[in-house]
Amino acid sequence: MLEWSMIAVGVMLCVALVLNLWRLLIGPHVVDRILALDTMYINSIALILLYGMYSGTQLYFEAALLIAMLGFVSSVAFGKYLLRGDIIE
Amino acid sequence: MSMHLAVLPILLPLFGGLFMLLPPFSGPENYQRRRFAALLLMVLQISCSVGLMLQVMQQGPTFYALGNWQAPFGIVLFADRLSMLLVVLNGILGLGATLYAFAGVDREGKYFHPLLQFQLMGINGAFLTGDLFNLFVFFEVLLIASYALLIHGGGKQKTLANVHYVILNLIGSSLFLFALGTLYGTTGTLNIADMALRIAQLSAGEQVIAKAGGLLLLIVFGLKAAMLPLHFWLPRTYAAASAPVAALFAIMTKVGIYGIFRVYTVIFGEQAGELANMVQPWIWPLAFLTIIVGSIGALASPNLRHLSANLVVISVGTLLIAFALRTPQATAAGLFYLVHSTLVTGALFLIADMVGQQRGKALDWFVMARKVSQPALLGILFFVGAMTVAGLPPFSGFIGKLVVLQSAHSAAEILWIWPIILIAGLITIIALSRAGTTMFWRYTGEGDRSQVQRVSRWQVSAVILLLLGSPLMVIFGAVVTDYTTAAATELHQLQGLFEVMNLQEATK
Amino acid sequence: MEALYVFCVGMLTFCGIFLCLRGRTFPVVLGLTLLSYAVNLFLFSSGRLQLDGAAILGISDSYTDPLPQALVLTAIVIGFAMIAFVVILAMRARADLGNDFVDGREPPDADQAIKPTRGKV
Amino acid sequence: MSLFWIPVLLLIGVFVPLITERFGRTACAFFTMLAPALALTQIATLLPEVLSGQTITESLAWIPAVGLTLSLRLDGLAIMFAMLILGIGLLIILYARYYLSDKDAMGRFYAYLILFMTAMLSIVLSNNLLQLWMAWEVTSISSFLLIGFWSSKSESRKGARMALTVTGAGGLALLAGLLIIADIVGSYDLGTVLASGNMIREHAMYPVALILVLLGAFTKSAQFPFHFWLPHAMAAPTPVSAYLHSATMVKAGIFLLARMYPVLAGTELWFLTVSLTGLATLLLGAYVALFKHDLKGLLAYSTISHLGLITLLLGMDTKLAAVAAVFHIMNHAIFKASLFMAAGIIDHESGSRDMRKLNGLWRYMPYTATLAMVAAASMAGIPLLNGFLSKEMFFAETLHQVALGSLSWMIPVLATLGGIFSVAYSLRFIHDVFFNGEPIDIPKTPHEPPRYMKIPVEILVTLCLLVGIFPSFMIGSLLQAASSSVLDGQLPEYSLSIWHGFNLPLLMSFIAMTGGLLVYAYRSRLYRFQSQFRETDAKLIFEGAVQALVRQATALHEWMANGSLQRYVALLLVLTLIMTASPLMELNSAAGHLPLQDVNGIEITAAILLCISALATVILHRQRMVALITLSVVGLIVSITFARFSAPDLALTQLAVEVVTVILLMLALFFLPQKTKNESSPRRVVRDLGIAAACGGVIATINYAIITRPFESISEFFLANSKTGGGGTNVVNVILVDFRGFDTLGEITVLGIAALGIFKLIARMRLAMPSADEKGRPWSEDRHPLILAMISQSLLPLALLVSAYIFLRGHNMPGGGFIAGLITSVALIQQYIAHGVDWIKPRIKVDYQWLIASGVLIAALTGAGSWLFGKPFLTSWFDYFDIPWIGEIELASAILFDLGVYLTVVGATLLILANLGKLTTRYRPTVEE
Amino acid sequence: MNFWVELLISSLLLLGGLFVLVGSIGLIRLKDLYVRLHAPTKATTLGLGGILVGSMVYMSHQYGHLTIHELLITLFLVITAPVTAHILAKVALHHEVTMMKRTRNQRHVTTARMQLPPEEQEKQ
Amino acid sequence: MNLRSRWLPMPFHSLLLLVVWLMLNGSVSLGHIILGSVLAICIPLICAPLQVPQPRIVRPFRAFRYVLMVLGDIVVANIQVALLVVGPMRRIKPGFVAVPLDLDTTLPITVLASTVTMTPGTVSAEVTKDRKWLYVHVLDMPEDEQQIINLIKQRYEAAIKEIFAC
Ligand code: NA
Ligand code: NA
Repeated sequence: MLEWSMIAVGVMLCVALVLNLWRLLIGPHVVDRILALDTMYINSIALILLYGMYSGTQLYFEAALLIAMLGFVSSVAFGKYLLRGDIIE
Repeated sequence: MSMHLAVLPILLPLFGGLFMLLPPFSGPENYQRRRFAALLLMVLQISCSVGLMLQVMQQGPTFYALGNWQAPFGIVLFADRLSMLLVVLNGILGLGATLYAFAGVDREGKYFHPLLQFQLMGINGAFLTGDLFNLFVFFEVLLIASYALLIHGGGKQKTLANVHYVILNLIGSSLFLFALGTLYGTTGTLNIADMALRIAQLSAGEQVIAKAGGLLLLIVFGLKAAMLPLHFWLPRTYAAASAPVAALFAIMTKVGIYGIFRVYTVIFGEQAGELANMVQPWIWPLAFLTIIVGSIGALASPNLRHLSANLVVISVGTLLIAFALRTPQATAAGLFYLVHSTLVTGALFLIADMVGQQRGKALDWFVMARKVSQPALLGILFFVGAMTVAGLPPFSGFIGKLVVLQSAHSAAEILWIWPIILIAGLITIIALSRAGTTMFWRYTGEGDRSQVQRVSRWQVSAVILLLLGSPLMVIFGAVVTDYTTAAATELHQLQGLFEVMNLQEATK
Repeated sequence: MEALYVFCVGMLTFCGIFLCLRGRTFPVVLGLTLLSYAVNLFLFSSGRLQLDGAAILGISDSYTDPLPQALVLTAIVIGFAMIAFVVILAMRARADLGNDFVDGREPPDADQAIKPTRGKV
Repeated sequence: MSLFWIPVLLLIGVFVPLITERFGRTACAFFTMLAPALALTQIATLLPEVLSGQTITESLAWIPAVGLTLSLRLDGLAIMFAMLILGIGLLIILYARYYLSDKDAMGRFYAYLILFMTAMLSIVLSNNLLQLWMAWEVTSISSFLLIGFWSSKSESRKGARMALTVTGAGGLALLAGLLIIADIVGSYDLGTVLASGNMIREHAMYPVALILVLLGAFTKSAQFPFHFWLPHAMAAPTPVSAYLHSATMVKAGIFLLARMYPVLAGTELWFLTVSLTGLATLLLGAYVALFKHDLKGLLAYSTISHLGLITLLLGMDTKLAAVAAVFHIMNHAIFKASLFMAAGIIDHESGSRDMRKLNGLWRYMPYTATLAMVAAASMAGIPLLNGFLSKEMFFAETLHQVALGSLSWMIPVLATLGGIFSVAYSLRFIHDVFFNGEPIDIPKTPHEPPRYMKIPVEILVTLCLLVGIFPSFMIGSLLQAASSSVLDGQLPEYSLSIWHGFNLPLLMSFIAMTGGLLVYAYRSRLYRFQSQFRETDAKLIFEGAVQALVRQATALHEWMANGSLQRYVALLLVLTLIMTASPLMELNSAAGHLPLQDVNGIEITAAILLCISALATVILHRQRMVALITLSVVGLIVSITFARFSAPDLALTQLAVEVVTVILLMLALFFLPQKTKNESSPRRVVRDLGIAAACGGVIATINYAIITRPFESISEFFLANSKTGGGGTNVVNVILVDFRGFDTLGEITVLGIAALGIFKLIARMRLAMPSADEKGRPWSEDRHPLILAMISQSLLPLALLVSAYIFLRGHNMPGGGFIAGLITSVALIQQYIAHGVDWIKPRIKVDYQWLIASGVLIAALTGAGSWLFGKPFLTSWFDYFDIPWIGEIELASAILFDLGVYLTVVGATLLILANLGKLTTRYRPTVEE
Repeated sequence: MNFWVELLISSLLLLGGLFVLVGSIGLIRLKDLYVRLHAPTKATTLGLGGILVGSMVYMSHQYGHLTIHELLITLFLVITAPVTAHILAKVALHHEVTMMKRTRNQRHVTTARMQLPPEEQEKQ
Repeated sequence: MNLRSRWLPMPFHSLLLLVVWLMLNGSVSLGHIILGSVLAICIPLICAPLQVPQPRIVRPFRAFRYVLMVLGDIVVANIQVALLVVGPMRRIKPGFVAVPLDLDTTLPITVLASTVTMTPGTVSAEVTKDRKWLYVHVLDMPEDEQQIINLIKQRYEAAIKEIFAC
C-alpha cells in the first residue's frame, strides 16, 4: 500500500512539476514565472522527501532544507529585482 | 625543510600572497612593505627552486606525496629536471615582473603583488603536479590570477582583451573537464604516471575513448599554448596587459607547451600501444600554421607589444615542432628554445613599455614620434632583445634556432622544418629592423627633455635580469644543453618515472 | 537510464555552446553556466551512475564512486568563481565600452536579416 | 693560445673607444687603433710560420651538444684576409678621425667598426662552421649599425634595413647549407670538412647545400641579382663604405667561396652557377657604374663589378683562375679602399659627390687628385699598377674556359667588354671630377684635406704602385700561401712578372683601354640611350616590396584575426569537433557491455524539465530576466539529479552555488540591457546550431560510451581508507579535505583570487544606474520592504545554525565547509537584500579581504602543521577522545582545514556581492592605492 | 510495517500530494496573477506539510526513534512562504499587472502601489 | 547593560536555536545539548548587530494558542481554496480590501501579514508607508467586504495585540 501510494504521490508531483514548468513558460508576466519557479522549489522539496522515504534514507533531508531556505532567497531576490532593479542597495 | 622542498615553490607564493592581503602588509599606505615582501619572496622562491633543481640534478627525479598518500591515490608533486627548469624560469620571470612593477605599475590598482604571487603559485603548481586533475586546479589558479592581473591598471583595451581571454579560457576549462571525465572514466585514475601504465592495458574500444579524451586535452593545452587556430586571443591580450604582467604571461603559453610535452610523452608516449604518439599527426600541420600565422602577425604588427606577442606565437610553433619530432634530442632542443624564448619575449614586453614611456602619445607604435630620451640605454636593450629573438648571434637565439634545426633529421623533416623556421627568422629580422629603426632612428625633433620621464632603475634591472639569459645561455651553453639533454632523456625514460613512484607495485 | 542521462548532458552542452556563440556578454554567461552544468554531469558520470549508494560509509552495501563527486565539487566551486568573474567582467565591459557586445562593438553582420530594407526616401 | 689573443684583443677593443671618447677625438682614435695594431703585430709574428705552408689551429670546447667549438685556423687564405682587415682597418680608423664631424658620436662609430672588425676576423680565422656562421651574422649586424649610423636620414635607415634583410636572408640560407654539409660530414670542424670534399660532392644533398651556401655568399658579396643593396649601403659614412662595402665585408662572400673551394668546387653545377653569376655581375656592375653621377655610386657599382670578376674567376675551371682570384682580392681591396677615401675627401672638402657639379678639382686639390688618379688607373687596369696584373691573369684565364661548351668563346669577349666599361668609368672618375671645367655651385670651396687624412690614401696608393711594379717581392709568398690554401696545396705554375710578351690577354687589355676611351669619349650618346630607360631605384622597389608584404600580411591578419570572439569560439569548437569526432569514428558502437538501468517516470519528468528549461533558456535568452528564471530551473534539476544518483554533497553544493550565481547575474543584469533584439542572421544561427548540436552529440556519445563500459578505479582505496586513514565516513568529504586536500586548497585559492579580481573590476567601474525599468516604469519607492526586512532578521540566526550544523557534520555526513560557507553567505546576502548596504555597512565590521586571506591561510597552515611532525604537507591527523558524560568525540585536523574553506567562501562571496551592491551607493569602491 | 501506520503515512502522503497537485493546477487554471498567487502559497505549502508529516512518521517508524527535523522545513516554509507571496504581490501591484475585470475595489491598486492609505484617493 | 542582555540578548531566539539544533541532530544527548547551547548563545551574539529590537512576546501561551489556531485555519480553509481551484472558475470573485491597522511595530505587522497570507483566501499585498493600512487581495470576496476586514481584525490582529501587548 505504502509503495503504491508513494508511486501515486510521485506521479502527482511529476504532474505538478510539469504544470509549473508550463506556467513558467507561458508567463505571461515575469511574476507568474517567478511564482512558478517558487512553486517548483516547493514541489521539488516534496519530491526529495518522497525519494528519501522511497529509498529509506535521511541523506537528502539537508537538500530539502536547503531548497526551502535558498528558494526563498532566490524568489525574494527576483522580486526585489523587479521592484527596485538594484537588489542590494 | 629540504625534505619539503618540492612543495615550497607552490606554498611560498601562496603564503606570501596571503600575508600581503593581511595587516601589516595590506592597505594602500603599506605598499613599501609589500614591495619588500615581494622581493624577499621572489628571492626565497628562486633559492628554493634552485635548491630543488640542484637536488634533482644530483639525486634524480623526486616526488612529494601530499597528505602522505602514495601515488596513485593521493596527489603527488613530481620534480624532475624538466619541471624544475620551468619552475626556476618562472621564478626568474616573476622576479623580473616584480622588479619592473616597483617603478609604479604595482600602484595602478589593488592586489598587484598578491595576484602576481598567486599566478606564480599556479604556474609552479602546473609544472610540479603529477596529477591530471590537480593540473586542472592549478591551471585555474593561474588563469584566474591572470584574468585579474590582465585588468590591472584599467582601460578599454584591457577590458576587451580580457573578455575574449576569459570566455575562451572558460570554454577551454570546460573542455579540460570533459577530457578529465573521459580519461578517468576509461582509466580509473588521475595520476599521470599511473594513467600511462593503465592506458596500454585498455581494450580497443576503451582506447578509442581515451584517445578522444587525449585529443580534447590537446585542445586545452593548445589553447593555453596559443596553437593555431586557438591563438587568436594572444596578441591582443598580451598587447593590452601591463608590461610586467605581459612579461609574466610570456611563460603562460609555456604552461600549455609543458602540458603537451609531459602528457603526450608520458601518457600517450611510446609505451601506450595503439595510442602511442597519437597527437603528432595533428601537431605537425598546426605547428607549421602557427609559425606561418605568427610570422604574418609579426609583419602586420603596428606596435612593439603586438610584435612581441606574435613572436610568442612563432616561438610556440617552433616548440610544437620540437615536440612533434618526438626524439629526446628534439625535446632537449625544445627546452633550450623554450627557456631562451620565454626570457627574451618577456624582456621585449618590458622594453616596449619603457620605450612607450618616452615617446609620448606614440607609445611603442611604429610611427614617427619624439625621440626617446635615453636612446643609448633603451637602444642597447632593444637591440640585444631583438637580436636574441631573431636568432642572430652572438645571443642565445641562434643556439635556440640551431638546436631545433639540428634535431630535424629525415629529409622530409628537413624539407618542411628548415624553410619554415628560417623564413620565420627572416621575417622576424625584417619586422624587428623596421620596428627598431622606426622607434629609435625616426623622430621629430629632440623632444622636450624636461618633461620626459627617465626609466627607473627598477625597470632597467628587471629588463637586464631577463636579458641576461641571452648572453649567459651562449657563454654557458654547454651547461644548459647538458641540462636540457638530461631533462629530455629523463622525460622520455618512463620506466624511471614508474619506479620513482613505486607504481607497478601499487597497481598490482 | 544511461541514454536519458547522456541525452540531457548532450542537450545541456548543445544549449550551452549555442549561447556561447552569441554576440553579447549576457547570453554567453548563460551559455557558460549551462555548459558548466553539462561538464559537471559529465564528469560526475565518469564514475558510472549508481542509485542508492551514496559514499557515506555504513549506510549501504555498495557505494558509488566517490572520487568523481569530489572532483565535481571542486569543479563546481571553480566554475562558480569563474562565472562570477566573467559576470562582473561583462558589467565592466559594458561600463568601459558602452555596450555589451563581446567584441566591444556591434558585429558587422548584425541585423542583416531582421532589419527591414529601408523604404525609399 | 697565440691565435685566440687576436679576436679577444679586438673584442676588448670594442669598448676602448666608448671609454676613451671623453679624452678627445685624436686620443680616441689613437686608443682605438691599439687593439687592431696589437692584433696585427700578433699576426705578423705568425706570418713566417704560415708562409712556410703551415696551418695553425687552436680550439677550445664550447657547446659540444650543438657542435660549436671555439676553433681558430690560420692558413694562407686566412692570414691574407686578416692582414687586409687589420691593415686597412687601421688606416680607416685614422681616416675616420678626420672624416667624422664633431657632432658624430665617434666612440660609438669606432665601437661598431671594431665590432665589425672582430666579426670579420672571426670569419676568416674560423675553423668551425657554426662559429664561422656566427661571425658572418655579426658582420651583417654591424654593417646594419654602420649604414644606419646617420640614423636621422631616411636613406640611411632604409639602406641599413635593406642590407640587413638581404644579407640576413643569405645568412639563413648559409646556415642551412652549412648544417647540411656538417650533417654529411658528421662534423662542424672545418679541417674535417675540407678533407671530405669527395664525400660532400658525391652526396645527394650536395646540390642543395651548394645552392644554399652560394646564396649566402652571393648576397653578402652583392652578386647579381642580389647586388641591389650595396649601392644603398653607401648611405653609410665613407670610411664605412671604404672598409665594409668595398675592401672587407663584401669580400666575406668571396672568402667563403674561396674557403669552401676545395669542398664545393669541381662540379659542373659550381662552375656554371658561380661563373655565370660572376660574369653577369661583372658586366652589370661595370655598365651601370658608368651612369652613376654620384661619386660613391660609381665606386659602389665598380665594386659590384669587381666582386663579379673575382666570383667569375673562382667559378672558372682552372687552378690559375683561383690564384688570380686571390690576387685580385688583394688588389681590389687596396685600390678601392683608397678610391673611396679619396671620394670621401672630395665630399668632405667640397660638400658634394655629384659628378655633374664637381669639375676641375685638380686646381684645388692637386695632391689628392694625383692619389685618386693613380688608384683609378689601377682600377682601370693600367700597367705598372697592381690592378693591371690581376686583370691580365683574369683575361688569360677567360681564354681557357670550356664551361659553356661551344659558347665558351663568349666568356673572353664579355670579359673584355667588362674591361671596356671599367676603363670608361675609371676615366670618368678622373676626368669628370678633376678636369672638365669648373665646379658648379658646390657648397664649399674645395681644398686639400688635413695632413693625416691623406696618409691612409698615400699608403694604399703606394702599395698599388709597389705591388704593380714589384709583385713577387711584395706579395709573392703571401699569394702563394693563400692560393695554396684555396687549392688545397696543389698550386699551378704561375708568374707574377709584369711583362709576359705580346699575347692575347695583352691584346684584350689593349682593346679594353681603347674601347674604354672611345666609350667615354662618346658617352653622351650612351647617356641618351640609357636615359630612355626609367631609372629604377632598388631602394624604392625594395621598400615597396616590403611594404606590400606588410600590407598583405596586415590584410591577411585582419581577415583572420578580425577581433570577433564568436569566430574564435567557433574555430575552437570546430577544431574540438574534428579532433574528437575522428577517434569516435573508429569506435564500432557507442554502447558498451554494462547492463542498462531502468528508467522511471520521475526521471523522465526531470529530464523533460531539464531539457525544456535549458532550451527555454536558449530561446528566451534575449529576455534576460526570463532566461535567468529558466536557468534556475535547470540548476534545480541538476542538483536533484545529483541527489538521485547518490551524491548528496553535490546536490547541496549545486543548490547553494546556483542561488548565489543567479543573484550575481541579477546584480549584473541591472546594469545591462534587459532585452535585446534578434541580432543573428539566419545563416549564423544555422551555423551555430550546427556546431552546438554536433558538440552536444559528440559529448553525449563519449559520455554514453564511458558509462556503459566497466572500469577499474582507484576509488576502492578511498572507500577502504576513508574511516581508518581519514577519520571520516563521508568519503567525498574525506577526499576533499584529506586525500585530495591539495585540490581543495587550490580551489579555495581560486575562489579567493576571483573575489580579489572582481573587486579590481568593480573598483574602477563607472556605470550609469538605470532610473527606470525596461518599460520606462520608475522603480518602486519601497527600498526595503518592511516585512522582508523583519523576516530576514529572524531567519538569520536560524540560517547560521543550519550552517554550523552542515559544517560540523561534513566529515561524516553530507555537508562541509564549502556548503556551510555558502549558506552563511546567502543568509548574509539576504540581509543585504533586505536592509541595503547603508544599513549593513556600519553593522558588519569584517573586512572580507582579510576573511578570505585568513581562510586560505588557515587551510594552508593546517596543511603545513604536519611539517612539525615530519610528515608531508597536508598530512591529516585525527583522534577519538572519550569524555565523561558526553561520550566519544572526534577531533580532526580536517575540521580546521574545512574552517579555512568556510571562511574563504564567506569572505569571497560577500566581497563580491557586497561590493557589487556598493556600486550604486555612496560606498562605491573607488580607485585605490 | 503496521497496517495502521502504513495507512496513516499513505493517507498523509496522498493528501499532501493532492494538495501539491491542486496548487499547481491552480497555478494553471486561475485567471489572473493575483488569484494565482493564492494557489501555491497555500495549497502547495499545505501539501508539502502533509508530505513532511508523512515523512516524519515514516522515518520515526523506520528508525525506531522520533525524527522531527522535518518540522524544521515546515518552520522555514511557514515563515518564508507568506513573505514570498507578499513580495510577489507587491511586484504585481508595482507592475500594474492586469487583473480579472470582475476584481472588486480595483481602485485600491493605485494607492496600494504607492503605499498610500486608501482615503487619499477618495478625497481627490 | 545588564549581564543577561549582554550575553543573552535574545533568550527566546536562543531557546529556539537550541531546540532546532536538537531537532536537526535528532538527538538529546548531553554532548548535543552542550554544543547546541554554545551555538544558541554564540549565534545571537554574532547576529546581534543585525537585529533591530522588537517587542517581546509577553504572553507565550497565548502565542502558542494563536499558532495552533492559525494552523487549524490553514488546514480548514485550504480545503476551501482547493475546491475553488478545481471548481468552475466563474465562481471566483476576487477583490482588494484595505484593512486599517492598529498595530504599528514591525514584528506584529509582519506576523499579521504573514498570517493573512497563510490563511486561505487572502494575500497581504502591501502595507502603507504610515503602517496604518494593510492591503489584502481576497480570492473569494463576500458581498460585504467589511466581513473580511472584521475577520482579520478580530480573529488575528486582536490576538497579536494581546501576544505582544501593544
Ligand atoms: Na546596490
Ligand atoms: Na663632373
